[in-house]
Amino acid sequence: MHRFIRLSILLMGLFAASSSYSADVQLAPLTTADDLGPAIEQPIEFPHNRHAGLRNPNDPTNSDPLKGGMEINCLYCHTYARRDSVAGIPPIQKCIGCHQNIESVRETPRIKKLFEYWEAKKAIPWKKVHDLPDFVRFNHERHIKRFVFQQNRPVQEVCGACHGDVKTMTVARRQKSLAMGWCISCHEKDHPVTASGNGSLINAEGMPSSMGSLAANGVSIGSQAYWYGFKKPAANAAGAEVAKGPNDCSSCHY
Amino acid sequence: MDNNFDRRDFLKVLGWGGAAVALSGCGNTSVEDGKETVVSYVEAADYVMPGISVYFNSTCAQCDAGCSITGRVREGRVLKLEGNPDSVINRGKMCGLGQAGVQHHYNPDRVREPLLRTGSSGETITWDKAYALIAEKLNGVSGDQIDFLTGTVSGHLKALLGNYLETLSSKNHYVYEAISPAVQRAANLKSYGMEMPRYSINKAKVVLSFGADFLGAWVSPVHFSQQYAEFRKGVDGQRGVLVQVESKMTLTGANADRWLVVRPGTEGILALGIINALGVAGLSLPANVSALVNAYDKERVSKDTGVSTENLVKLAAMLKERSPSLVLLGSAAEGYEHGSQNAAAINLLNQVLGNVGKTVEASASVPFPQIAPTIGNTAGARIVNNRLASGQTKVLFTYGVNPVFTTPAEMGFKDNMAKAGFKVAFAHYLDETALQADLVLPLDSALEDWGTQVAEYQPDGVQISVQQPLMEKLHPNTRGMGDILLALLKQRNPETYNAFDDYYAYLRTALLKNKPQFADSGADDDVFWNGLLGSGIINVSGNLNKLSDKMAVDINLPAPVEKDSKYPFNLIPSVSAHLRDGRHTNQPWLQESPDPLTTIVWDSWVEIHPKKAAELGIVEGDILQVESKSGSIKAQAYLFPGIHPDAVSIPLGRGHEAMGRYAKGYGVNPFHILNRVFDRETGELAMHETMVSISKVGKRVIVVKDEGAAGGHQDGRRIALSVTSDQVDLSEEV
Amino acid sequence: MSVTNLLENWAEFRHTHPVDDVPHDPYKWAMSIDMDTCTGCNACSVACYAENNLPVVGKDRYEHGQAMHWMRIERYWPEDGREFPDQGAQFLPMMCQQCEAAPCETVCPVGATNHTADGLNSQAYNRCIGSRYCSANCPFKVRYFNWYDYPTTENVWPAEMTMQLNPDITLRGKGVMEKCTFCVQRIRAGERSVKNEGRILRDGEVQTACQQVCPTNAITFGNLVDPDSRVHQQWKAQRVELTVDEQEKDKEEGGSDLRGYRILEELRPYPSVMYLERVRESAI
Amino acid sequence: MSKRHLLAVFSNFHEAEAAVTELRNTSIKGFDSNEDMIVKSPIEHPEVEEFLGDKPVYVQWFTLFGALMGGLLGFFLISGAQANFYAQIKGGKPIVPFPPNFVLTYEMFILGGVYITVLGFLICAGLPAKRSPLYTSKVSEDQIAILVKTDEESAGVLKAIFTKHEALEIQEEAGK
Amino acid sequence: MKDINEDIAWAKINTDVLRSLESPRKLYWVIVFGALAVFSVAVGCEVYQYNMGMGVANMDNPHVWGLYIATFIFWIGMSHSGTLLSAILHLMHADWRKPIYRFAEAMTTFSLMTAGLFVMVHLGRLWQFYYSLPYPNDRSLWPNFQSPLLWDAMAIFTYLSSSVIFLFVGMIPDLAICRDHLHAGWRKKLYTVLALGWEGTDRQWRNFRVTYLTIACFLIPLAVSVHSIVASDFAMSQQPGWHVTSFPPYFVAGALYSGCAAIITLFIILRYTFKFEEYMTLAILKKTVRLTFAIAMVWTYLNAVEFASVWYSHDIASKEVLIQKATGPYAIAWWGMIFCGSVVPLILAFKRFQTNIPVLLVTSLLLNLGMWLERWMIVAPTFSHGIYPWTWDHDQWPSWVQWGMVFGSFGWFTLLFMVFCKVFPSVSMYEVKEMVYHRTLASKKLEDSGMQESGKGAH
Repeated sequence: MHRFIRLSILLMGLFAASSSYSADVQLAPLTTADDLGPAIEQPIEFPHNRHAGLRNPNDPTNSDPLKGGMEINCLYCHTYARRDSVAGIPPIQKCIGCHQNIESVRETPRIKKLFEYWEAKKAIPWKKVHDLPDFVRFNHERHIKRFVFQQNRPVQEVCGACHGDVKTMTVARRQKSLAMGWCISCHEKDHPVTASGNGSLINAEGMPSSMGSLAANGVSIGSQAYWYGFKKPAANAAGAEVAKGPNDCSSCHY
Repeated sequence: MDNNFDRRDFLKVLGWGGAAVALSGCGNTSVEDGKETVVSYVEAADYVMPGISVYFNSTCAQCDAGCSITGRVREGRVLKLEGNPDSVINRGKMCGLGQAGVQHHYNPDRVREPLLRTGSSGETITWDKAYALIAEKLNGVSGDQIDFLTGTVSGHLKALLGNYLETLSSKNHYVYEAISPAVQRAANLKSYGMEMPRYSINKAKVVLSFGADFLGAWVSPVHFSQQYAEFRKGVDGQRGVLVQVESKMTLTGANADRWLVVRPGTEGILALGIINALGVAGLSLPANVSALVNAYDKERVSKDTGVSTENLVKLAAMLKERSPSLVLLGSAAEGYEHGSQNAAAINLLNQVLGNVGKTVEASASVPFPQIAPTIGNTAGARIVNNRLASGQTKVLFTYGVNPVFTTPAEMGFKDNMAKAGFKVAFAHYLDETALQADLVLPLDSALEDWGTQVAEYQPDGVQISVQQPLMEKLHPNTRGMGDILLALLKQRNPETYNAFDDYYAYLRTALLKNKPQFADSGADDDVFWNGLLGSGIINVSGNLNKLSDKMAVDINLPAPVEKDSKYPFNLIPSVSAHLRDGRHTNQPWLQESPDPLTTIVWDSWVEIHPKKAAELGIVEGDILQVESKSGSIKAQAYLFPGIHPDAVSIPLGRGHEAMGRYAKGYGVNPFHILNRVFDRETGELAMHETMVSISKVGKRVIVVKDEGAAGGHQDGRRIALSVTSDQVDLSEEV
Repeated sequence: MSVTNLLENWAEFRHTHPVDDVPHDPYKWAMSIDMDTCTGCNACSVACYAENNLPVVGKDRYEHGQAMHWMRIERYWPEDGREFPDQGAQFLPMMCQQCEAAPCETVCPVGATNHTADGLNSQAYNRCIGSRYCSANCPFKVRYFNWYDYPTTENVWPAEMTMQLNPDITLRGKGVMEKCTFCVQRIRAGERSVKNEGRILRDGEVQTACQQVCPTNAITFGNLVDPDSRVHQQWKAQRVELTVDEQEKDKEEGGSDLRGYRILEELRPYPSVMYLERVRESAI
Repeated sequence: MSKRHLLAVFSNFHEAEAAVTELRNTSIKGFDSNEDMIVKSPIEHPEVEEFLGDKPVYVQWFTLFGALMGGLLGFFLISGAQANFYAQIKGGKPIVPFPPNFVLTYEMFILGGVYITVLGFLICAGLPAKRSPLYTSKVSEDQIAILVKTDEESAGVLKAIFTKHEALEIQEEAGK
Repeated sequence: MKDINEDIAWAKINTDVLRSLESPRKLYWVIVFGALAVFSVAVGCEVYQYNMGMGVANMDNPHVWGLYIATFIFWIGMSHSGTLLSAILHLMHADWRKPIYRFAEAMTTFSLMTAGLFVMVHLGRLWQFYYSLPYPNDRSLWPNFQSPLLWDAMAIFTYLSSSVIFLFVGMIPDLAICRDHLHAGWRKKLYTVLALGWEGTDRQWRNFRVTYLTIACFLIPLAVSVHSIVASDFAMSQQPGWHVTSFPPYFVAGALYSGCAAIITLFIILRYTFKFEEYMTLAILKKTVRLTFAIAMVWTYLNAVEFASVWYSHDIASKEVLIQKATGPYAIAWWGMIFCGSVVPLILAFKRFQTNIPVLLVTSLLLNLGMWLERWMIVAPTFSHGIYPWTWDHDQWPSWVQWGMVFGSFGWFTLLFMVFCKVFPSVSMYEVKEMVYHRTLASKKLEDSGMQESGKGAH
């Protein structure tokens, strides 16, 4: 009999301990891992690594694309991202703008295909890789403005926070979960309101991390509709003004 | 819009075809990969970004008021029409009818291919064939046998049409509008020296309107609504007072401080009675006027019109005291055999009150007569009908009109049309008239066509509104009316017109030719042109018409008619702000937009006064047969307190037998039971002169309306509150 | 879940709104509608259809009370028992009143409708499961439920008409509750663009579709906490306060000269729409 | 020491009672009447508790614990979730409102109480259990059985007592 | 008249009850297949509604709730009888409950499950139902705990799971009987597992008694809370006709009332189909009937209080809703409710009808109809005649889809219930034995001590 009672006290203790722990822990989003989305067949296998990849370390001046990337800024091609809610796909015009002067790859199958589209004046039917449901309104412009222009972070890191390490991919593939909880995990964190500097958006676990101290000499993000003290920009330990991302449902859903 | 990117190229480049529209936003709930396509542009202008709207100014073509609009364009599709704030006519505002212009454009029932009738069926033909056919049919027909029946036309389209008629050596351009203030124009010409003076509601302290629904469908409602708002906010710190006299409450009547119900047709008597009362109240009247109104003492007028003497006296006192005032005259007063007399009497009241020159001002007319509007009236259809009946017309072109639908059945337009050898309809829909045509040529919508418009009513100088495409053509085989006319002209006169590739080129050339009159003549052509497209309007000062103030006293008003025991009710065909004469009935927003006063949607109804209905044992939803001498229709009854007990009212615009899925089979068409009675002076159809009988037939139906079971009562709740003007001081408000 | 967070910010979590003095900052969207200039022309309602992808439900559906007009124009007759309505009718544009203490918000089982920091009663269509409790609890009955799948099975937008649809708005499928949002898509776009400039929206930079189209300017919309905004000035001039359930107008004895009021204020939902009474001439 | 199980079946409650009373009062080697004797019956006899002596029941402690834990967890889980559910204001009510949370806490209190009580019951009653060494289906019909465990050598004594009290049948099995 | 024949042999109890698991009358099969057919109507309706949208139910924009919510409340209410009989009467030592509480408890469980169906059927987006459940998810979202619907969900979940547990715990000794006395087969295996190795040892009985009592104690406040929470779905709002303080007790009384009425119905049906005449005796029926009558009067009183308080108040809107109920389009249903709920139960006051099975069957069905109408009259009229006059509707009548679903739910309930009665003993065998045992003891005692006294009294 006492055996049972001892066992049950143990069980109860365990239960109480685990439940109080779970009640107090900040629940992380369920999926944070880089869960690779499916490989998608595109009309042209655009080699992101060639365009955005790092230059050949052995020869930083090297511009031979076969030996390494060209470190083209993401925003060079996806130029809408900084002025527009959608990042968009560059018009073929843009591809041609460079490629008509690059004779070395002119005859490769991919470029030939590109010119076929161009000459036929036909749009290329790219498949969407990062396709949020239609009721989600993600705004590229605000994220680029805030993190690239106001906080002066590297473009590839900022874009990579959601799009993964595109510079290592050929055809882009989804790396991040893009589930709502995943978005929120970033919005719920305090980010510096004004900053210039480095620091990483992504911590070692691949999760967006809150920033450390940063010099407050950037541009203000402007007033945000905050409510109640704890949501308003506040000074963090290092004295930088920090604020969370918008947290209304209607920031993204309407 | 300072860009070097050609507007036309822009439209082609954008191409709406690629922009898929999600049909259910709440469908998938998780991230999807590779299911949707994103189509990049081949080329794109700098300012074109996916997801960002661009705005282009154009002109609303839903009615002839000439409102300038701004189209919101995204991914090559026009999404929404908004008002152009620079326009003096609508000042950035719009009406519901104008908003629905996009539904006209995207309408699934538009005609998409040229259609040729062969026997009882039609076939699709090419444009070349269609043009050739027209040339063939015109061959050997004298100019006198060719008739053009169009709606109101203005701008360069009118010029082109004039040129075409000239090459055909035809003078038979008849302009027809089923609902038009034509009697009034004639009366105005007599009284003020111009057909359409400028009315300044915002300068009047009292507006006395004889059935002019200036907030609904009269002349330029968006403009007048804005004036009305200013008038309500106060003229010299005093809130304007609106008195509406009519037999059936219009939207304007519903907004009046005092709505006076008048026996149908006695508006003129009331006007003279007011003049008399003004004289009694001490206003000095010219002797001839005095003589004219002498017989109209208040007791007699009250007896004839049904307006109480008390109201008559109060009204006269107010008009005398608060000056300037403005007397307006609308279709309710015009639509009788003695309509011109009514109009003259009402205009006389304005003159007696000294409003001419104060609130009735000289209007300007466009300095280029070839693009000045040719205003329609009902006489146009009448003449064409007679010509068709007598076989004088061999070839009939129709554009922007639907006479088979809008003329009284008694006139027999449909049958007469068959007598013409060849009928060409330039049409958006296969409406009742297009169905009778031998050749139907599909038109571009106003949102994909070029053009210019000059409105008849010009509030400030003259505004030439520019119409430009907001997007690429939706259907490849529709053509702009201008392009068609140009093609037809090229058949006749290739030397002159081959110089123009298309109507766009013609328009550009024509406007650039007059550049010195529009702008600094030194301006570069392209800069001028882009600026013009950017603003969407050209403002010219115009030629100021000369205002005259001749009091005409040769007014001879008949005594009110005695009730006909067979047809005891006056039929008032009411004009709704959204449906008008029914040309836009196929736009679902308009069908589902409740009638402001009855809140009925999607159907016609017969308005009858509750007291009368109780007498006759009629309740809401009873199907009533409304019978005139020339026919009968059946519609549901709606008990409406704002109507004279001796009148019933049926709205116009519904009852289509063709046209499209949203129009066909909804409601009835009261045009068809109108008696063939005309105004004695102008020959206009006397729309209100039809007498009808009503009888209950069939089963009761549920009236489809927005109003709930409470029937427009607040039931003691504090919902819509009202206050009298002596309790508030509007001048202190923001 | 964090209990730590809960305890740390306890006082914040216990604020009631709007009666505890926590003002909106920097936005509080509000409206005022002048019924003296409203003519009942329905332009606002059509503009709303155009802007917000409202389905035209057709005659049968309308008959069954399933219309989707977010903005409806109500027409009231005077109740003085006269034979003719000789003071005209009265028109009242009625749409979601964006109540500060909205009865609809508390009852949604999934929290699809919430009060936003800028004072809107937001509706997340994708979160809605269609319990319709919000509508049951709305005293104004301005919430509209998608009884059918208008975009697909009902085919309300035939092929070409889909091109008119506003891509900035989620297209609602069946089983979703919807309502006037004060054109939240315009507000959000405006807020975003000024954020880039580091400032807040000025009066008139964001207009609702109904306000934009209204031919008589009867509708004023703007930021209530911005002293330069017209809506603020109107509310102030009428001495209507957001957080009060009885306004000056009703407190004064014997005919006040104010005409601003909010509908069903006595239920204390604190609506964000002020109506101005219709005026009728006393001399006639 | 090898053990032996005996099961005596009685048709009558009084006979069983007498047998038990005698067993309790008799000192038998290798048989402890508190530990080694189990009475099986088709219905609940409150009297059994009396004649078997005071045996404690602990279920109510489970109940107390379960209810308290349920209530506490309920309140904190709910309040915690509300505070972290993007802290959305609803209807002007506080983000952590008491009345609804109390309702839910109340339900969780009961839920915890019921669940843990049943858990406690299963633990205390030793259920689910395997069949005991000796069983007769008569027990679930209308007869009362006494199961005893004793040393091999005392079995006879017990048998004698059972027989004396008119046991209908005595089953016997070697224990493990 | 004795509640039960005290001479009945325990073994016979076993055989009689176990026989019900084997060979019921033919009527049983008629009922089962009938129920299946009726339920399939609801399935058809739901499939149609799921595909087309809620519009096919013919609700409209002010009138967003209809028969689904009304019937939901009805079934929730129905469930309260089980608790009444098993928990409340258990605590009161009313041992006449023993032969009939098992099926009442099963009724609780199954009517809750039926009510649950209506929650689902009611949802506009059934496929997103999981949004309303509190569980950690990828969206980091929780449901809104402020919503009375969530309290409902929580209360019903608690009630359902507690009822199932209570039913199961109370059945363990009987399951052991089944295990011991049924011939081999899948059922025997099932019982073996479910009986958990119950042997009726003193330790088991001891803990069993405490547990059973404890759960019964929990169940009573729980049952009260469930229906008062359902009441707060309405009472928490500001709508006229709903915002009534007396709603929670009114709902609870109504719940017990409809539950009791349903017990009478099922009592009669079970008694016949499973040949339980000896256990479900007329004496017990009589007691149940009297209980029902008492509750009917409580309900009538509360109903009157509700009307009176509305009548006496200055809440115009509520008053209008009340007047509308009595005179408007719902008048027939409303007066029907008054008649069935307050007038019909007067029959139960007559002794000769208290054991008249045909009369009772009809009466109990009428009472249930009245209680269903009551729920409808709570839900619907407020929508038709709310605070805002513009939206008053004049023609809202549930479509055949709604009626079909309501109709079908009875099939679903009956099906579940009848299957249960066939698989599990619907009369508690061990408790009937206890009852017989205690009654025998008591009458013996009475004989011993009371012989003289009663003799004195009698003669």
